[in-house]
Amino acid sequence: MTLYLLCLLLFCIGLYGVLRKRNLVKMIVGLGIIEYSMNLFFVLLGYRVHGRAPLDARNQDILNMVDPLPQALVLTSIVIGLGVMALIIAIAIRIYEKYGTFDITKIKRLKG
Amino acid sequence: MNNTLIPFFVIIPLASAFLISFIGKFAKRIIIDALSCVSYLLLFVFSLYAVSLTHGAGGMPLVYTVGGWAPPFGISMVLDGLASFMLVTVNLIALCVIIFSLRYMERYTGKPKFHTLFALMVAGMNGVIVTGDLFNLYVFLEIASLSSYALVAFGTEAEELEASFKYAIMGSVAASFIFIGIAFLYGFTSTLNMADMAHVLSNKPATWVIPFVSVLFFMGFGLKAALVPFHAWLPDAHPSAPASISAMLSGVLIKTLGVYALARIFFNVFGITPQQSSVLMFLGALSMLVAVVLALSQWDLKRLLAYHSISQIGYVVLGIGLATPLGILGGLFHLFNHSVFKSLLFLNSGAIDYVVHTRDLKEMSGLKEKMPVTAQTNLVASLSIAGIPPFNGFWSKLIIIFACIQSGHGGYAIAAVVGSLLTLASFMKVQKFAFLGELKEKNKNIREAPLSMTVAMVVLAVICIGGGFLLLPSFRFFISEAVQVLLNGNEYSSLVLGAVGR
Amino acid sequence: MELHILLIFMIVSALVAIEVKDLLSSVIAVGATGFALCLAFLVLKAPDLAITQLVVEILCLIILIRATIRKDIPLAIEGRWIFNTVATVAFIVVFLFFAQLALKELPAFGYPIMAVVKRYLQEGLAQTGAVNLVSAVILDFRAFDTLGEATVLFTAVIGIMAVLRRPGRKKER
Amino acid sequence: MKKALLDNPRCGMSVIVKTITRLTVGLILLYGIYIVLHGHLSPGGGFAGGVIIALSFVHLMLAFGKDFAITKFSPNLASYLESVGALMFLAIALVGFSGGAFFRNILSKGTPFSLFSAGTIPLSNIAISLKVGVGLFAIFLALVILEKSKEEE
Repeated sequence: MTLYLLCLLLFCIGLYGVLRKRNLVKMIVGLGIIEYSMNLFFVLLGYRVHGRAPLDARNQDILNMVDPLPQALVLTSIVIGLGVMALIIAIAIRIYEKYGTFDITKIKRLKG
Repeated sequence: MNNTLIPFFVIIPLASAFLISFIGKFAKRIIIDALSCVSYLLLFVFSLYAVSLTHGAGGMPLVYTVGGWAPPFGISMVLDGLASFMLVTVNLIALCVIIFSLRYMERYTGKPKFHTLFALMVAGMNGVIVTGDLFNLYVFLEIASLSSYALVAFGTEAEELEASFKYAIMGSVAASFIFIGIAFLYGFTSTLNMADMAHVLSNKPATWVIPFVSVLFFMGFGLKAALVPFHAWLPDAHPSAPASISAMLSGVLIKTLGVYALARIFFNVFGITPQQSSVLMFLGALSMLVAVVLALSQWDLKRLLAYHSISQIGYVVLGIGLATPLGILGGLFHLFNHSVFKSLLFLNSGAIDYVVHTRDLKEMSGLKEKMPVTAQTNLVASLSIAGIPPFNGFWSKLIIIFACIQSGHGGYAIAAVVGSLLTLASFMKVQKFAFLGELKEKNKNIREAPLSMTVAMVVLAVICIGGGFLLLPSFRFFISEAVQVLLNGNEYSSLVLGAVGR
Repeated sequence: MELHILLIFMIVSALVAIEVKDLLSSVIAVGATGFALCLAFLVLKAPDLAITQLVVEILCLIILIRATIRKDIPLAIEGRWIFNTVATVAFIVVFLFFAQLALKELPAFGYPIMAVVKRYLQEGLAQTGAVNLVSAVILDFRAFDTLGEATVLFTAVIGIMAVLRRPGRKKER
Repeated sequence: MKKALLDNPRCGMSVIVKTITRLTVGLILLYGIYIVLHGHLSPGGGFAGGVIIALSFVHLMLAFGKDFAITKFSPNLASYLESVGALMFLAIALVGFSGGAFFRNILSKGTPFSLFSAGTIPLSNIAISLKVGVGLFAIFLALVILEKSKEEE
């Protein structure tokens, strides 16, 4: 329970970084933190006490394994996160090239 | 083995994307264009066939098990009335838009990359529509979103990059809300298949999990659909994209990723509760009014259209949120109609931009005599979006208003009428400043847009005029079967799980 | 217990990453968060994820550092910080309160239901031949997700190529 | 020409880094290939292995400077190879139709714990690693070329 709440607190910190910071790099950093927390949250849901990693062995001592499905899904999610992150960094680099700054208050050309 | 058709809605655009990227460096332009057109034509034909299949199945969904693993162990794909309805909408618009883009995109460099990204976007949307698995829905949603982020920035000018950055950040936050919601549902039900999840949820009491997940999904899918408190990215992102992409984004992307996913999850997995339905109605009515007021003061043609997208999405969500047969019928019919006329309006703005090189309403006037086809199709689309009979927009708005009155929500009915009047005012402004009046001196030598662009516009305009015929009894099954799927609610689970063996 | 320590470390380093003035330090702090996450995956018995997270983190850091190096412009001082802080803290409190109510109805930590997964564990090796069950899930039971995931990466690469190309438009005639 | 580029003290990092890179980069590459091939037997798999392979090239590029890699490898070639990987994976999925379903694992499952087992899973791992490795390296290369063209302007 505490672990879940700490994990969601981490999610909120990332959200704060994305929504409140006025710098492109800080927003990207916040997005990274959001991705960490959501991945960790899903893996926490699949953990089993005294379980072992979901690998079959020739002679098994501990029989119960942790849930492999969240791990498979989070593997997908990590790679998706990498793709999104890389695209956003590329866009940010192009914006820096055009405006010469990462500061969003100086970039704002669109009204919103 | 009718259901073997289903995976091809994803395979065709994916194969087309990979192949175009593979041969894009050295093949002739014409081959790439032809490959692209043929794949969307195939998709459109397949989606029409899918409608007849679901009609023939008589309300039973068709289920395809990927890899031969029966649900809930593997991923299943579900084709029912709602899915085939959405497939027709998406692939029809995609076909028209790609024909328009053949000439329009010549202004940009890197056309093979455009074709690849476009195909990936269509693949993502088709994947979202046919999937029967919650996590798979998330993955395809990310494919469609990611390609749309890149396409918004396709011109690589400063404003486009900025809009794309904003869109990408908001879209990723939305996706993270959806992901956390899926994680909660997995922890609670220990399954990811939507049918199985609906089955578990209906047998397992929960007081706080479902409302909490609902709020997460409202935020996530609401951001994707640009409902009003979450709409800030759309008026930047949609005008900045190339016109054909704006047509795709406003026409189908926000509906597939936002409204369709929302409706599918809330109706078929959760079995909608009155609270959820009233939240949907409130968000819909709010978007409808706020966005149309904001639209009135716009002078940038594409920006004005973007605000109207938010407003019209409000109508769709209001109709679906009523959760009565008539309301859902109106909502879904308006979804189809809005796809058609909003993409037509964006294509018109693209044609004007292609010829006159401006998006500012004050810069263009009297274009009617030089660009007759654009002017006429734009008139049709404007009258449709404003809800003037006999165009298609009139019928769907009428049904939504009737449904509001029928279910005792008179206030929402008045709001819908007011929104419609303001829409009419806003489009009269477009007509007056863009097409009527004196032709500007510098525009004396312009000519009508090229043939491929006008063909796409005319096709969409014809559908706008004839759209009302879809309500005739002999064609009504196209929409009414989609309505039936949403009305079935939780029974979705027994229908899908029962259809697996067949 | 070690998970609590790791999570608190992650929260602290995330706060540092968000609040520190220098961009390069911020990126390095977020890297520390990522490596702590990698350790947390190991503690949670997810070696596949630990390896993937480690290498992905390294790649992300290299790209981010290259983007931010020599661009250490100080951040603008933000106005209305009291309002912002109060609003943020209020949001976090409300969010965590409702999350806590919802979390009570989930199975307790360490005891997942594993209704569907039981079959993966029992028959995974016999049905797919893969010893690594995570591999069996991502490449056989749920291979369609992996196709989607590969496509996401493909989209990202094509998208980056499209965004970075220049010039974006042809010259007007 | 190649030798000159490699030992040119003006591009890339110092001699110490270059020497160590020469020793380690092959090992990193081999480790990546090992992870890919043993994806169905031990932790790892196509994605992790692919990223490691990409990192070994990135390592080479960071140590020896931009010009070295750009002369050998262009982003166009990289995205070409990437679509080969993607098409390979899609083809593996489509071959499943011959066994009755999209993505059906049709090959023989073999004996567990041996390298050649688990049907199409190792093949998928190889296709994915090709796609991921080349794709991520292409991203890096594109960013470097962007910086380079900015310096030249």
